[in-house]
Amino acid sequence: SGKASDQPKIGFSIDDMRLERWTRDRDYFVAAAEKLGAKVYVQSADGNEQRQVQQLENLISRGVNVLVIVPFNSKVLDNVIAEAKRNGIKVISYDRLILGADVDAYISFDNEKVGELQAQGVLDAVPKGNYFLLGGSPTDNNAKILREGQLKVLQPAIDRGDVKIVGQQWTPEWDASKALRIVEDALTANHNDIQGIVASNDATAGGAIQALAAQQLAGKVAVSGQDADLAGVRRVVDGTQAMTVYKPLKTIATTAAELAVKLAKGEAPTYTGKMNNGKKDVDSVLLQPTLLTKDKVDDTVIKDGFYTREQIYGAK
Amino acid sequence: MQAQSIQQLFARYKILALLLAVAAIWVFFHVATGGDFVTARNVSNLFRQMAITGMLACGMVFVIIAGEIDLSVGSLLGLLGGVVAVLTVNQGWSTPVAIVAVLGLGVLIGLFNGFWVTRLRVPSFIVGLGGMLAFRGVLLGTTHSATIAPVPADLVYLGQGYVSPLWSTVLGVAIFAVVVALAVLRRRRRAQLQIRQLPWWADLLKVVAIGAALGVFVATLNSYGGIPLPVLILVALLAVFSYLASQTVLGRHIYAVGGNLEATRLSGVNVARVKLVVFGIMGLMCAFAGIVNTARLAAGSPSAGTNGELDAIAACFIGGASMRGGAGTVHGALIGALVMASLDNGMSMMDVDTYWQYIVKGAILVLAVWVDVLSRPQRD
Amino acid sequence: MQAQSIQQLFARYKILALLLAVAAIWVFFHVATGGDFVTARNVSNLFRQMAITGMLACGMVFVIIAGEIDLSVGSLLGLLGGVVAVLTVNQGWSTPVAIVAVLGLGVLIGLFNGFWVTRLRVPSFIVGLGGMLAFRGVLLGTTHSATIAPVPADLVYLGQGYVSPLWSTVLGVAIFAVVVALAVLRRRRRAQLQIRQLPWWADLLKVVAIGAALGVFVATLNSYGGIPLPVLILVALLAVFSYLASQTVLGRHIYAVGGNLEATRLSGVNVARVKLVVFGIMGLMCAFAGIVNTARLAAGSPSAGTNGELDAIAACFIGGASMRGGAGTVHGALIGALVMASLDNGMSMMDVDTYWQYIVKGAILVLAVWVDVLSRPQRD
Amino acid sequence: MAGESCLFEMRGIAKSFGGVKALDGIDLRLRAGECLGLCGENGAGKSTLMKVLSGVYPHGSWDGEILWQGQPLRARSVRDSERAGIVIIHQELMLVPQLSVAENIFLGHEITRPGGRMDYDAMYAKADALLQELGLHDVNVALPAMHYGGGHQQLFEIAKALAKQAKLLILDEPTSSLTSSETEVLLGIVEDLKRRGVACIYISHKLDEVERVCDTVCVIRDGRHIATQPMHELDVDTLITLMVGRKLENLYPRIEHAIGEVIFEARHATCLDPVNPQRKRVDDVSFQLRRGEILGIAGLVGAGRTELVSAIFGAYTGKSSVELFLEGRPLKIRSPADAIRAGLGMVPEDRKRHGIVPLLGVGDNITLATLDHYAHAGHIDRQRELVAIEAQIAERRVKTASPALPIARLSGGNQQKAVLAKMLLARPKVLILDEPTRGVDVGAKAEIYRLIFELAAQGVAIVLVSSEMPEVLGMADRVLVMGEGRLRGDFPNQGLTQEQVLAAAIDTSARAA
Ligand SMILES: Nc1ncnc2c1ncn2[C@@H]1O[C@H](COP(=O)(O)OP(=O)(O)OP(=O)(O)O)[C@@H](O)[C@H]1O
Ligand SMILES: Nc1ncnc2c1ncn2[C@@H]1O[C@H](COP(=O)(O)OP(=O)(O)OP(=O)(O)O)[C@@H](O)[C@H]1O
Ligand SMILES: [Mg+2]
Ligand SMILES: [Mg+2]
Repeated sequence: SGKASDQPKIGFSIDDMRLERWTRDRDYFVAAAEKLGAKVYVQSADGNEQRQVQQLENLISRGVNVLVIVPFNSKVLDNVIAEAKRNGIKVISYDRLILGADVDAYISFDNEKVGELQAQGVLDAVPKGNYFLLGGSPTDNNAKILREGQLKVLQPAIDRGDVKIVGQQWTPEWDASKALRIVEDALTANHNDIQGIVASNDATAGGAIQALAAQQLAGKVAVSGQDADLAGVRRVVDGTQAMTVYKPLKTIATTAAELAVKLAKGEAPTYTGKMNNGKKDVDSVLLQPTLLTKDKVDDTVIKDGFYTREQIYGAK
Repeated sequence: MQAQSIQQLFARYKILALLLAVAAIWVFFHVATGGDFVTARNVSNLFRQMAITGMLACGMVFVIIAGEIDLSVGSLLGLLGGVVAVLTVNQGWSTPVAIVAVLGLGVLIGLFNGFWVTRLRVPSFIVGLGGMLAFRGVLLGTTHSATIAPVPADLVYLGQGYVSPLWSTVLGVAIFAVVVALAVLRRRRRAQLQIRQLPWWADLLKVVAIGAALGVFVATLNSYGGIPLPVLILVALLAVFSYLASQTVLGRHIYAVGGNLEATRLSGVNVARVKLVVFGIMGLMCAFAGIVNTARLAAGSPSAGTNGELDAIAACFIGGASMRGGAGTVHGALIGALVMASLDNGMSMMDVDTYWQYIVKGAILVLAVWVDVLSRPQRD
Repeated sequence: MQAQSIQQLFARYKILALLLAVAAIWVFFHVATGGDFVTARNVSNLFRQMAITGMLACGMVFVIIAGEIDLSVGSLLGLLGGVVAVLTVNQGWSTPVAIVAVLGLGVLIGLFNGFWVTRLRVPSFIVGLGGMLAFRGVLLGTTHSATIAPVPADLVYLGQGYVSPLWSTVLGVAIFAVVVALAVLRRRRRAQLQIRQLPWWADLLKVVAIGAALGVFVATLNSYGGIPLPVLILVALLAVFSYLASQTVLGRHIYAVGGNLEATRLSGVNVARVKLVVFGIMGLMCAFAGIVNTARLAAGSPSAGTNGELDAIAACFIGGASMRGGAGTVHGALIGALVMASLDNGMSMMDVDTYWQYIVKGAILVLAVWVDVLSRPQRD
Repeated sequence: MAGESCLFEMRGIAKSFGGVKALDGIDLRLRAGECLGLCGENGAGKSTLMKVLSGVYPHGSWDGEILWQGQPLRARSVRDSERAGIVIIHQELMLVPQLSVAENIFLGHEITRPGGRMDYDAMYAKADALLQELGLHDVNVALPAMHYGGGHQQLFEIAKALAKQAKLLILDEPTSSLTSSETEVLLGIVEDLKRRGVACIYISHKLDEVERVCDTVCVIRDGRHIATQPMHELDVDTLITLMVGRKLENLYPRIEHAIGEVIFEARHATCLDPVNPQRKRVDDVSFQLRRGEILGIAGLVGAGRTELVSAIFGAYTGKSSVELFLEGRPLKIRSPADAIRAGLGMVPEDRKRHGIVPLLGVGDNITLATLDHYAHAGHIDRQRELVAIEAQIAERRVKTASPALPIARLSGGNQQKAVLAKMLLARPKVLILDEPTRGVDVGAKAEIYRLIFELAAQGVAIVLVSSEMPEVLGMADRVLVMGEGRLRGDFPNQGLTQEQVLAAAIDTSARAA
């Protein structure tokens, strides 16, 4: 319809807004898009692919012009995207590449890259030793992608014999309590002989660090993370967590909003490259995630206004 | 006086209170979404979205009527959906063969569950809980936790296709004809056997009401492409299962087993077999739901069906089934599924925050059942 | 003959079959992990890990005995754990004040649940399901989906601290003294009233067995730092709740309500109040579990307690509670929780693949209950 | 007469259930120390009236008023009326199976020590004493109530009522599962209570009991008051006429029936206690049954009669063994389904637990055992089924508003008729009736008796287990007497007296050939 160009309607489907990170994406995205005169409908699939499909159907039936999708499972959206296309809706794949579907654009921090950074962070802290791989939810596709990235970096070290994987587990629901239990058991089984824990996000890292703390090992064992949760960043500052992965969410969200509005208005956005999703080469904007260690906190999260100094160092 | 006769009406047609609750929910969402809710397109969506929970609920309501519960259905749905994907994608089986195999597998697994409950006397709650874990484990093992895609187009059609408006109309007319024929036959037979009958206008009213509902249903769906295939399957299941529940020996026995197991056994009914069959049916329904789910997603996913059991059970309870067994109806369970789907659909259309969705859905669930409870006589 | 008397022994002391199952599981894991399982350190871990499920199970077993169920406990645990984190971290309350407030809040929410079930007659399954959604929603809303950390050290101590070996020993001796005193008192009282007694050696054997178990328990934990605080809390709850269940009017009324609601009502018992209290206790236990969980994680996490209700319910059923109400024990539920924790602990120590863990856990759950069922008389 | 000596008065009590009037303006009054007999057919409204009086139906759910010692009584729960001093023994057993006998007796009125603690020692002692008073000497009050059979449980109910300090004791068919000796004890207790100034309302279909203990009799029919008269102005026959509305000629309308050859035989029936397998509930019992014969089985409560017949029917819950022969062929019966298929039928003793499916309609209950007769390939011909149901309802005179009404809503006696109808539809060759007239009114009883004779005349062999001695003697062609699980006597019923049967039941040495 003619009005679309003045006030485009954007549907933003997020895989799981029960996680802090995505509430931030939403806030930045909505702010940027509304500034550009668009109206945004936000949906959270709460980690359930069936729900995400249904919500996308609902968005289509409400007549959006662009769909921005954070897929929970990248392989199951073929049908619904085909339906969107039939309705002339542009589709942007956000943060994770939707596979096997006719996607118009892709904007992301590469998840595999995140996994690589996690492994690298732990390797930097303890180049040799016994590692434990603490994965995410076993039914979550992204947990697998992260693990692939981690192994890409670790494999050479393993082959050299510097690193030995003494255990690998997945954490149902990314639940910190379960992560705590798993690491407790791993420490028992290995008689505390673990030097590095490659955890896939900050929530599970928090659980792992509590298990270490009970053995007076917090700070001595390198633990990775992801998302730069406030709790995670504080642990990095305290030295109990070796690193987290900081993704400048404001950048990705704002860029995505601009991209969406441009697509809606039929303008040609600028891309940085192309990615093959199994169906076609998708125009892509790829942003770099940052490995966040203790010494980089001031230059990144505080500088970007992601957190205030008081939030991280306390109100002293 | 007035109030009493209204309450009597509700007590007689229990489904009325529930339909009222659905109507209230729909009106609310229609207003809240600024008129986007009750549109042909969204109604079509809504029914398609309720299909999977509805299929599970069809089986679950029998399980609950028989006084048991099955928590494994979510995982079993996932497993069977995964198997159909593996068979068609990785093993290259043709879709119809794979579907038949999975339906058979579903029945077998259901019977296996039932075997533990009836022969080995393990409480169904535990068998279900064990199955919930074990089936998910088998699924993760067989798919190596990976999503299996893309499945063949003819399988996808099962989830996404429509019956063309023309055929939909034909179907609607045919169903109406059957309803009319049955009503006439029943009246004639009763007259023959000299059994008391309802006055003719009551029967007429019933037929007209069914016809009107059918007409609106088909017309609405036709204005958006026709009847979606999953919805057609669901309607067929509703017909079959309603018939099973009310017109067959098996159905009657299921109610009796749930109402008083001992008395039923003493009446010469093989209660273990009845329960076994019920679990077998549940397995079959999981297979249906799993196949349709895989078709909808065009992929077999390792997390498919998570928490599906809760939705199905909730649907049954909303639809008037009793935790103590012996009571419940198939159409009630389906309306329950409709309530659940309406809540999800409406809330997601309202664009409210996730946490609000949780709160509102929880609250409305309880309120809807409360309305139903209110309409029942004081104590039963 | 021989076989029969063994069956009688099991029928009389139902807990024996369960303890045997636990022993079998432990032996298996001990061998499978090459001797790492039954070590002081891991046993200490194990008990600490079972504490949270155990606390929930303590409350849940009463709910189940009363013939109801509560699915909201996982979310409620998360909510209350989140609230204690928010209060101490964001609002700067002192830990004791925050704990008291959260315990009070837990009771209130539990009573609120109970109100829906008893006064408004909504089935507890639905109330629980609604609560499961709504409480999680409130948690996500209050924490803005963020993990709240770090919580104060004194709160963390509650989850990670130990009672020093010296005090542990003192405590163990004190408990033993109480047991002995009670046994002597009972014998004296019965002699006075001229009621039939067990032979003195039977009582002696009982006391000695309890003493030995207590000794091994304390000695093992002492060789790894002492009794962990959560375990101490759990033991205290076990004592209080066992007393409540078997020695108080309230406890017996809970069994009566679940066994035959109508008869209990007609005996002049205020059945609604009994159920209300049971839900209140359940809320209190959620508060305990939530606080300890937050203390263990040193953080309030928005996903805390997900699926916690299933573990708690499974523990109760493993421990011999009946779906129909009226039967179950607190110590049974705790041993059930121990079974669940042992499975998780052992398999994660064995570092087996996730999907195997799911399968084995599901299978052992069913098998453990089956062993228990086998040991019971033919039909009940 | 009204004055201060009047303990309570009910005026114009009316109650309806969803449009059906169960009570329609009943008046009742009672003095302290008086015993009122409440009589009426099944479904007359006796239990409903008593539930109104005892607060089961709270004030406001019925019309009319109750004056208690001159003050209006507005009980909102059982507790309120108990506080006033009204205690009721319900017609249906109201025990919590999992709780111990003592806990059941004191449920709601526990003896406590400070802090809400149960004083078990005191309760056990007192429960023991109460049961001794009722003539029960071998009960372990610490065991769950479900370990004891129907008769025992009825006595527990009575003990439960006696444990409360009643000013008015309502007994709703207290003796329906008691034997005559236990009934004796109970009637003695009622008389004793009267002397102590306790008022009683006594409901029973056994009119001789009513005649013995009641001072006044009130008859109701279809929820309406028919007559209230002093007992001494009445006799049992007039009472029956008042109740039934017509004259009842003969309670046992004997129809001559030919007794044929032996068609059924049970050999070496043995049942083990499910909890304590050392104990035998039935110990090597054998008997034969002839075509058209009515075999009575008599015995005291706990004699093991119910166990014997349920073992034969494949329904015993513990371990049991028995060799069965029907028409000379050995039978293999592993479940009630086998039994029914073979041509056996049983009407169980415990109607609520084993007889009815409460939520199902009356009609569905009646056809539950024979659904296959009305079905082709699993499809029920509902019309044909309905015809059969209507016929049974009419023949058995089941008083129900509709065949679709849930059977739980029927009065006790009418439920019993429906259960009987269910088994009759199966057309058994051997029909086992375990206490078939429990809670059935005299008129209906006579009908059931006539039916039994008719069936016998058609050649059906009938086993009649009954605790009512007159019933056994009035009906049976032959009487087996059981005691402590063993067969203690086998008498042809010619000139047999109650004393002979009782002596055999109690005395171990009296063993007939
Ligand atoms: N809860 C109920 N709902 C509907 N009808 C009921 C209910 N309770 C009783 N009735 C009806 O009320 C009438 C009176 O029943 P009631 O139990 O008082 O009879 P009764 O005189 O005690 O008979 P019986 O001698 O068989 O015990 C019956 O017709 C019965 O069907
Ligand atoms: N489920 C059970 N578990 C243990 N003991 C039982 C059980 N049922 C009945 N009994 C016991 O078995 C004995 C016989 O039971 P019951 O009273 O039913 O026998 P009966 O001869 O049929 O007497 P009645 O006249 O009551 O029918 C009694 O001592 C009773 O306590
Ligand atoms: Mg009655
Ligand atoms: Mg008997």
